[in-house]
Amino acid sequence: MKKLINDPADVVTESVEGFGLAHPDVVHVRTDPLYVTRAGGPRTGKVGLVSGGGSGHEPLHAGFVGVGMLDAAVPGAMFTSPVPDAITPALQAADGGAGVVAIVKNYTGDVMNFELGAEIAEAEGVTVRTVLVNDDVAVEDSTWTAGRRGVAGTLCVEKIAGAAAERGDDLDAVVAVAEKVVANVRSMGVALTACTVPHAGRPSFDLADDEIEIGIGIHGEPGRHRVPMAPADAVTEQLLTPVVEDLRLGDGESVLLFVNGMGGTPLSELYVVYRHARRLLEERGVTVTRSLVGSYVTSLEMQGASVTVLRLDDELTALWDAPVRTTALHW
Amino acid sequence: MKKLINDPADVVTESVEGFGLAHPDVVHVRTDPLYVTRAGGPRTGKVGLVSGGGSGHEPLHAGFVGVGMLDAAVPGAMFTSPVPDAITPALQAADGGAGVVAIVKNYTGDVMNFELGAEIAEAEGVTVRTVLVNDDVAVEDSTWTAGRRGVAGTLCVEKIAGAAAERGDDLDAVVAVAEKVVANVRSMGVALTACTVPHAGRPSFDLADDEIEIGIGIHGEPGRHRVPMAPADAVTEQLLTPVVEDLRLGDGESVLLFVNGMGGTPLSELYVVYRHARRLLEERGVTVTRSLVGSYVTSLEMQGASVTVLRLDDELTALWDAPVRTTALHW
Amino acid sequence: MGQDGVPDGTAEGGGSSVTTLDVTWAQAWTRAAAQVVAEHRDELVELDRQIGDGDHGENLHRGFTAVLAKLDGLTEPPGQVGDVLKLVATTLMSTVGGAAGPLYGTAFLRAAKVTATERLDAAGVVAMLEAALEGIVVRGKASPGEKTMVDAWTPAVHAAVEAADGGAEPAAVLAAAATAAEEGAVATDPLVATKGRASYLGERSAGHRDPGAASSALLLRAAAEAAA
Amino acid sequence: MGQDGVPDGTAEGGGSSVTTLDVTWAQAWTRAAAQVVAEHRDELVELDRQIGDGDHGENLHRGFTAVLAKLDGLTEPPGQVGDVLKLVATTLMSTVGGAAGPLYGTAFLRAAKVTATERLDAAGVVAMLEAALEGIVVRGKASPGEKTMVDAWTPAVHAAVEAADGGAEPAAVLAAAATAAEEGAVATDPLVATKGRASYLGERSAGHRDPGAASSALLLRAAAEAAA
Ligand SMILES: Nc1ncnc2c1ncn2[C@@H]1O[C@H](COP(=O)(O)OP(=O)(O)O)[C@@H](O)[C@H]1O
Ligand SMILES: Nc1ncnc2c1ncn2[C@@H]1O[C@H](COP(=O)(O)OP(=O)(O)O)[C@@H](O)[C@H]1O
Ligand SMILES: [Mg+2]
Ligand SMILES: [Mg+2]
Ligand SMILES: [Mg+2]
Ligand SMILES: [Mg+2]
Repeated sequence: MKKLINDPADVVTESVEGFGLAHPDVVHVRTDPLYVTRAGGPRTGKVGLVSGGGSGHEPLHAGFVGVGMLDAAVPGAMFTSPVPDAITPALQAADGGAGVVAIVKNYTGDVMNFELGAEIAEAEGVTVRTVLVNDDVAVEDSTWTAGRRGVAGTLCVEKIAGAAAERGDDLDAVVAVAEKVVANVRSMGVALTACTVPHAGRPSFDLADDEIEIGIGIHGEPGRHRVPMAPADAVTEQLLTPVVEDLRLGDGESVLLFVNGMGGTPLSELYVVYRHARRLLEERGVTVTRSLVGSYVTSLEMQGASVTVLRLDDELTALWDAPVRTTALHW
Repeated sequence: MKKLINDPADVVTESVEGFGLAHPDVVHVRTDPLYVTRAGGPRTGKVGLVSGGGSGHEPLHAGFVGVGMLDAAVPGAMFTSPVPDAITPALQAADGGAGVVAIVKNYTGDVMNFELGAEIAEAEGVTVRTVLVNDDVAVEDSTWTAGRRGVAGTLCVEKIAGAAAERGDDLDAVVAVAEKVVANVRSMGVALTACTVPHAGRPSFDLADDEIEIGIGIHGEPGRHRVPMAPADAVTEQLLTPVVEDLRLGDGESVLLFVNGMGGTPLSELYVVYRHARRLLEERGVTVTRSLVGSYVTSLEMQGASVTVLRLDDELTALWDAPVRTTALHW
Repeated sequence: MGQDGVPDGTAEGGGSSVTTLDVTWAQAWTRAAAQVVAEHRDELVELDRQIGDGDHGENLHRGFTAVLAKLDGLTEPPGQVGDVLKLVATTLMSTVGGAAGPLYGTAFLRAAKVTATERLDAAGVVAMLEAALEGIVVRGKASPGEKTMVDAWTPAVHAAVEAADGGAEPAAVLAAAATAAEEGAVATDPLVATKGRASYLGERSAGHRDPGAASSALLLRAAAEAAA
Repeated sequence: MGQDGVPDGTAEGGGSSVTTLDVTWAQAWTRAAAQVVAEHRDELVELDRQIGDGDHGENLHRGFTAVLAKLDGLTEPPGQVGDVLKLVATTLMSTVGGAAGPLYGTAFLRAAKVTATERLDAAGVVAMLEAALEGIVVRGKASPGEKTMVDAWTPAVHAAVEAADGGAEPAAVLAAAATAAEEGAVATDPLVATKGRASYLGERSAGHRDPGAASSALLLRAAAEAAA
């Protein structure tokens, strides 16, 4: 394992400190407990937006703190949900008096820690509503699993709910639009290589040189099945098809197509995937009206990609287009 | 070698096609020969800005085409300078009648191909001026080398010259400001792992598990020396010190600090490097007034980073801050 | 070590000498737990790497390191067993994160509530274990057989009840619980996970031991050894 | 193959039969060059991987593949040797890229300029080689000893001049040039590069063969064999 880190125990704190130093105009970093807020603090009367989760997925979530997106982010240890002690003050810091929406990726640990953190914040007088993101179609949503995971679709929820909060929607409305995004966004990922968590010191799973893992999450968890390496177009089809089918996308619909890199994938490869995913959508009569390509929801240095499709209507499109000024998304 | 590509011979074209499909509002892609222009074409009376070079460094250069930066980019084959046949039409397409500046990274191949491409464009009536970028302090600038290479500092030249062109500077003035950036920007990189060029199918150099390569370029070339793996702070110091010394940075000066990922490095690690580089600068009395952290000038999936420092004055700061609307840099 | 050892003055029943566990035992347990977690950190990481995200050992190690620091920093010795367990609970809750943080945090918090006393007899130990399991179930909503730490705690509670009913002393109750937890952890091997991160693997989760069940067995064995 | 073979009707000098190379030879050379480049593609990539960026073999292979397609697509047979060389020049220039594209492009372009004729005698071959070297030097500004393709072409030209001066026929002139180029390529092994990408390696470039010198030797051997 070779990483540009010092002590594995310090990597998250040092990294977030560096992040704060680099972007004082956008974010403010608090340590002990560690969380990140929008520079300038909460806007009175605006619904606050908070997210968080294990570190190792950068720029998610701290990179999405800023005007038009999150008010605060809580980075946990590497791949480990943050603790209530950090979640509670972040929720409080995001409160402009109009309540706070916590956007939580659906993992047992995140759900439980946010539940506890919200409980305490509510006791302190903050109204907290939670929206669970569960866009990963690799996981069956059934009594046989902890439910589908939240992966790259989380970015779409944060962006669009952030725009709704920014334009002045009230708590119910922000929750409603966030849930609308959750209901209409699906993702599926593939790993070409595993990643190595600093404290573990070895890859999170073993993959032969001619194998890829379909249906991986973003925590270095193994996926649903292992298949032989194939050309990008074939892999893309394996990712896109279940997404489209789960969404029951039909002829004439409009979508956002988001091809996300897992951290160690060259941008050029993501555009190769995008090209074919777009063709496959067009062949089904689906129009791609918005696009995002890049490594936004990552799994350390893992090589691989995920394909996310969000069904768009006029409202979601307008909110997606609304200005955003964070370190990782900016328009 | 596992990559999200189809035939290695098609990866550049397919990737750039995908890029064009994803961002029709920002860029326009022409194939055969392959080059990328700003959507909407050249602005009459504005000095045109063109860059290009081998592919595999994405988002450089096509990701920097757009308002406030480049008018056209010419992607060569992987790590291979583009041919005059593509350079010439790109120069022509960027010409708004006020002449074109070609920003060329100082590699033998790029220099010669741009020389040939410019010659033909000039014969067709386009005034072309060339600015060579050679910010890599890993290479001695002497008669014993082909001269220093152009690496991540290229982004600074393109951004700032782009802003100067956008505000209406004439050809001489744009060349002058570009050369001012070149004179004041220096970089140094480290590789933790090598990258694999698709057609080669094996890593560009071999590096043991406990070794890193200091002074690497962005083409998978080996570096100047190989040292044992060390903590991030120690590695950062090995990158920053020669940069600062070559710039003869003194107490009280202001700089832009740019920590660049080589493609396969988690963003979190780049911020760890940034944090220490900033401290080291501050210890020398140098103030970091502008920052950029991310994987902008890459070497496929190589793990590693480079540190770039640009000495700033009011003019360069204002040009850096000027609006830019490209797919990879946007503010 | 840590066991009171003094026959309870008000011992009832058929002449058996009855011992109780006190706050010294609770501290000894905590220290022993921190030690086994440190010793088995890599093993727990490896189990979690197989069917999870490879952080379980690291998370618990971070948590128990913080617990030790808290314990060492106490200016006044804790008066009741529950005081120690509450310190463990809140510290784990605020330092472990992941799934295990809230689960163990809630377990110890519930256990602390029923141990607001200076001494635990066998029934007290049973009540403590039952409360802990209840906390895990309330928080995580898992049933037995879902390949989670519940599969270590459920048989542990069962065995503890049985031992106490049979007249065993606190130390023996804990020993029975630890043994049952160890067997329970081993028994998770063939299970297909339906809760927690391992559930994403579906059938592929079978053939691996649940890391939380494994760590639970370690914690219960530490409790028993601190009482022995 | 491709050699004219017909004694030149106007042969001068001491009764030796003089042969010339014609446009058939030029085409044969081109095809032979494309073939050796394809055969040695991986070897050239590997040499370039050692001290460069690992694309030299790939770039030349792409270029010569395009050259073959152009040659096959010709509707009229080329009339002069220079016509073939010019086709090679422009195609390489517009498809190879990197350093080698402009260098070989300019070499073949200059060579084409001095071979605007139907037949080349020994002096013509020498002039062609000299023009090629001149093109490489004009474009790349390297001197001998800098570990570049110049280190293959310089001794090649030298040997060609010597052979021609000694009365060798065109085929023998080319053979002498090819042998010298091969020796020149081998002789780059110990050199420290001061031009091109390998110069970034400084001392570490020693101990490796220059890929451009190696490919130059291959191209010259193909020329000789096409004439043999
Ligand atoms: N719903 C649940 N109920 C009980 N235990 C659970 C539940 N979900 C997960 N666990 C336990 O948590 C353990 C994983 O803990 P840990 O690795 O710290 O958390 P994470 O999965 O967030 O990385 C599992 O091995 C399992 O025993
Ligand atoms: N200035 C120069 N003059 C002559 N030959 C050169 C020069 N620079 C490089 N070369 C030749 O070019 C070869 C490399 O070609 P190639 O790999 O295609 O280009 P690049 O270095 O751009 O990847 C070197 O091996 C060397 O022989
Ligand atoms: Mg975890
Ligand atoms: Mg090259
Ligand atoms: Mg885990
Ligand atoms: Mg090369």
